[in-house]
Amino acid sequence: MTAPLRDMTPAERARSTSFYEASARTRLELLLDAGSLIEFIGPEQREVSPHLRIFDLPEQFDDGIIVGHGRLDGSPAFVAAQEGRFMGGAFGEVHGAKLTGLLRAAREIGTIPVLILFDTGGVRLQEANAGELAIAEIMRAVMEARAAGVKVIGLVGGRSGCYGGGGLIAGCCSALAVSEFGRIAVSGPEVIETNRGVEEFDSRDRALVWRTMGGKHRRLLGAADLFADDSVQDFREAALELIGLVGPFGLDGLKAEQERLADRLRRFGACLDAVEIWTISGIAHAETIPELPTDQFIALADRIGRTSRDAR
Amino acid sequence: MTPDNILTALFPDGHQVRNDKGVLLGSATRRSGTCMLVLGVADRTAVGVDEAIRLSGHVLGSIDRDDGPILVLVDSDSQRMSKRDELLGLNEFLAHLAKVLIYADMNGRPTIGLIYGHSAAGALLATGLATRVLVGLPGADPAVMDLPSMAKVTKLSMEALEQKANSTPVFAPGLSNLAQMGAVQMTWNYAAPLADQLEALLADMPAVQDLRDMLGKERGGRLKAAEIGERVRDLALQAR
Amino acid sequence: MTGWQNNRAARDERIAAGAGFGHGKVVQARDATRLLEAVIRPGDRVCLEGDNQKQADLLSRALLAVDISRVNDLHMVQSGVVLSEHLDLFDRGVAKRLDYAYSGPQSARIARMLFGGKIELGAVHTYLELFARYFIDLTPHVALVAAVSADREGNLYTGPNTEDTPTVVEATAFKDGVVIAQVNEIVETVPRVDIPADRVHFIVKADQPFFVEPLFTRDPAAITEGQVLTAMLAIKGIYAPYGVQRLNHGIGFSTAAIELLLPTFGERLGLKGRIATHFALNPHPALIPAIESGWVRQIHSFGSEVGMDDYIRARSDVYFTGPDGSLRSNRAFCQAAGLYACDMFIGSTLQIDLQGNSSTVTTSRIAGFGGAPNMGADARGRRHPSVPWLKAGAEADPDGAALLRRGRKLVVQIGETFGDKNVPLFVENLDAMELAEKLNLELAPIMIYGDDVTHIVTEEGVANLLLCRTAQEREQAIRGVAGYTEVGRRRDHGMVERLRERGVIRRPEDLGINVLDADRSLLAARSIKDLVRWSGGLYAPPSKFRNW
Amino acid sequence: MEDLSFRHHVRAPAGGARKSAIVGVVASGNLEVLVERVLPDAECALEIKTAAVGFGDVWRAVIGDFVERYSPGGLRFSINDGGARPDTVSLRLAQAVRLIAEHGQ
Repeated sequence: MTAPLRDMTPAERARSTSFYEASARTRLELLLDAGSLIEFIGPEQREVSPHLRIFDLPEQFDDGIIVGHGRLDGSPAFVAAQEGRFMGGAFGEVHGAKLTGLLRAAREIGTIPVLILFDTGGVRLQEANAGELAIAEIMRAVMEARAAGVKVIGLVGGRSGCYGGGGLIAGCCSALAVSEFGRIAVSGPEVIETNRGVEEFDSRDRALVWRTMGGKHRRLLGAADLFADDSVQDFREAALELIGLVGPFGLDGLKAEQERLADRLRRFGACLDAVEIWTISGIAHAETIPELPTDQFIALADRIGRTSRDAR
Repeated sequence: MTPDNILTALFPDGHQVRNDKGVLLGSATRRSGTCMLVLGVADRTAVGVDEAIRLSGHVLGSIDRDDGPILVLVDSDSQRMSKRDELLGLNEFLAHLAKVLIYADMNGRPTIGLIYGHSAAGALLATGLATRVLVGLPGADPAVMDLPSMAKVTKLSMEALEQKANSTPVFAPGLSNLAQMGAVQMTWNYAAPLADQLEALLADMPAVQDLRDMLGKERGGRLKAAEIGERVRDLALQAR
Repeated sequence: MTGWQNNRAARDERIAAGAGFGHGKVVQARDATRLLEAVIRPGDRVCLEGDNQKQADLLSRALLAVDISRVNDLHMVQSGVVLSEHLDLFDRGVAKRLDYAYSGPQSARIARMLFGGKIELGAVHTYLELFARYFIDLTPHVALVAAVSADREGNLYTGPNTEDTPTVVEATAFKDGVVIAQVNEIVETVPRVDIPADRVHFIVKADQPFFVEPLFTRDPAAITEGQVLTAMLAIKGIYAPYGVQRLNHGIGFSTAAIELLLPTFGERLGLKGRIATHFALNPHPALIPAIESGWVRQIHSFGSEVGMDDYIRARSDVYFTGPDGSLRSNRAFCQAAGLYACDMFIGSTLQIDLQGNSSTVTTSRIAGFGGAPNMGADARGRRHPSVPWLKAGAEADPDGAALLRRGRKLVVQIGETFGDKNVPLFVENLDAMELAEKLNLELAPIMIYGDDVTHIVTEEGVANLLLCRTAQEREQAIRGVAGYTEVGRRRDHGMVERLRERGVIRRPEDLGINVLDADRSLLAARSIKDLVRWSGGLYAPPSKFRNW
Repeated sequence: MEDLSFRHHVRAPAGGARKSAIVGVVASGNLEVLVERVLPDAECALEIKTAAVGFGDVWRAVIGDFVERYSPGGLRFSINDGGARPDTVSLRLAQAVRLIAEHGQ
């Protein structure tokens, strides 16, 4: 489960480093070819949020996101990684603009894929309007980049999950890889509980949270294309695989997505719990899914075969 | 304002827009006699999976026809905050709606959002903020996050928050704040016919390019976004 | 009235009064309150089983609902005051006087009620001390206990969380008291007999299983680098040199870190088999990797832990299990084991003063003692030798005659110099002193007395108090590991350096530990999921600890 | 928030040739340390922005010990602190010195 980190090759380190636990910097350092990351507007530039001071809150020099350029198996890639521990990885003005700028450049170039390592609770409250708008701009920039032929790959497995507008951006990506710990949703568990009551959703029932929003459910639904084990190396391999798999974006993909989602509503719209959905999907003993080891789960998900490839 | 009033004022020559449980779907005839696709959310309805799929379906269904520009009317709640919606993947449904609108806009079907009531969070992202031009009507009250909820999370008093809101448009609800940020490009008024204002906009649509960060800078609401975005873009273009 | 069997007659009368409410011994849950009204007399000593973990919650609610003209002014003698109902009894006037040991979740409210005079306090005890008094001067008239199942005769199966039940029933049933048990189910045959039927007078079937709180689960994901460092210092600076094999661990994150470092850091130091082989300990999930790696030979437990049942069942070489295969815990025996058969206690606390006294009491919270004072005390009645015990004794009294020199139990306080919200661990004066003055107590609630403490470990190093020869040295040794707290910053630098030269204080570098190596990657498991994997899927953590 | 700044004369320059390094993250009980090799060899400076107000004396003590122990000559440390404990601060500072001494840009 663990080993000392000294005297290891980068791949061994990446294999033994939990994606969930690692910092955004460590994730990028180990995800990309060793030493290949070039960061844009790094922390030494001190481009901090101009808004946190109003609330007497501490700033972070990179505003909670690292954007840059690196190499994956020798090929160029643009990367963005959110730091889920700084303000829950939330989108603020500077944080969001860094990703927008990266996506705009990718669009102009057209051939270099973009990896987004999501780790976010959504909009940063203290700059809610700027954060919301940043997300809108990112969604637009993702779609413009994809239309220009860029593959935009989302990786979800951080501690803050991928919530709020982050969930919408993830929905705009060409493909997603998610780990068991990853969560993708719009409203967070506490938000649902606050609005609908604990009977509707008990946010402290973490098994419920994960089977409603967690990586396994998202993979089985076809919302995510690949299921990665929780190591940076697994995410690296997933990213490489997805870059190879993603096809061009166009109207056909959107029409297929409309059908894919409509079909999901028809089949599962009356289900009250994920276990029902999994059962209808033909999984025997669906209630054991959360306990299933990774390799068996991947085999099962591949057999069920639900994917959003060419339909997003 | 009711959606009926607004539709009548926008399209005096008639429209076929139906309001089915808060979801507006249809089309309308412009002053010029040409057609315009209309969709939207009315009556402060929450946008969940059921609403989103119908809205996106309406746009996709028209995409091979030339139904003209697309108008998205907005008076919604936030996204529907329920177990069922999240279980079914609300993020994909909302993203899909936004994608469809963005795709249409990029492919010869200019999109205009018109917010005349409320909206918030994920619902606003999937509707008004996914259009090329978002227009506000007087009385609209979009709120990314309402102040009472903010007070709870930030542990600040409402008074303290309201005071801070006076000095910055960056967090507090309201049309004028969103306008200052560059999210709402213009606000129409009821003094002139809405139909004329719509025609004027359509006659002079900005290019298919996201200029909201520039606008936010011009209006003094977002001083950083455009510059940061531009710097990253330049660095990235040099780095390859 | 003269006679020598009055109590037995009174007991028989109580049973007869209650007999009308059931079929045989079995009483419906809805009749529980009427049963209690019939059986309990005003002023009775009542043990309402509130253990560290298991709670007779249905009987608590039933007792709270009694007609107070019939049942009042009770004297509650129970180890745990844990449920809000336990204190509601005093608010309502059902109960008046209290002798107890532990009040974790109710610590703030119990403090308010003590200040407000709502509760007449007998004393706050340690578990073993309260159990002892059950047999001398606090024997219950009525015991309300909790079990997993019962048969119709009244044989009880207490399951993995046996905890206090045998002790409570022993004291009550054999001294003319009445025993009422709430059970989750009534079965034909119980899986094993934990309490024989002739000691049980009534059984109430609860509509919901009794409440058990997972108190001993520490999520490895929450262990900090500082805690890893402190744990490394403890292993290399104390476990290794003394060769501590028989021990008890506290429940904090620092000791969880130790448990998770055994198969990694400990293995590298070549300590496997030489330390940490026999435990008096609840089934801590954090110990799973060490067990699976072959470190641990035997564990006896006070209680169980939620989610550990299948794992324990499958590892009966390590745990104590019954003929049914499930854990048999017993708080009284395990406390005795911790006191007499262990060479070391290591645990954390909230405050340590300059004499080394420690306390978990703050002026607004009275958490009680639980078992720590018995674990963390030198057993003066101990007579068997062991290497660590003798070595500690020799360090304390190097000039004494070896054959007459008592050994010493290693009592180790471990913690970070600053706790939650930057509250310092080290203080000039314990809050417990202020509390004692306010409440007019004859004794301040000290968890572990300074003269029992042998070592203090913080991220700053290990202070060996056994080697201190004067009160002044002791104070400076404590200040010397108190870091940047006020207490630490006011140390005598010269004296602290001299203590370091003598090995009284050992810094990380003195132990050959590089602070920068204290990395979470050293932990054998870094998440609850890792623990599940280590257990081969046998550990089933409660939902609140999952992130899958 | 409170701003603190410290400047020390040191006996020797820090090791390594890297220009800058960053460790940690700004979160409750945590901090980030950005270290840059921008000062003369015999000097070091620390600029701190902390969410915990009123701990100047503790910072002074922590930094005094750190400078004495590591002699980080030539380095400027910029710290954003989310209210970390002194031991965490010491650890991050030491990590920063180690990282800037490693090979790399």
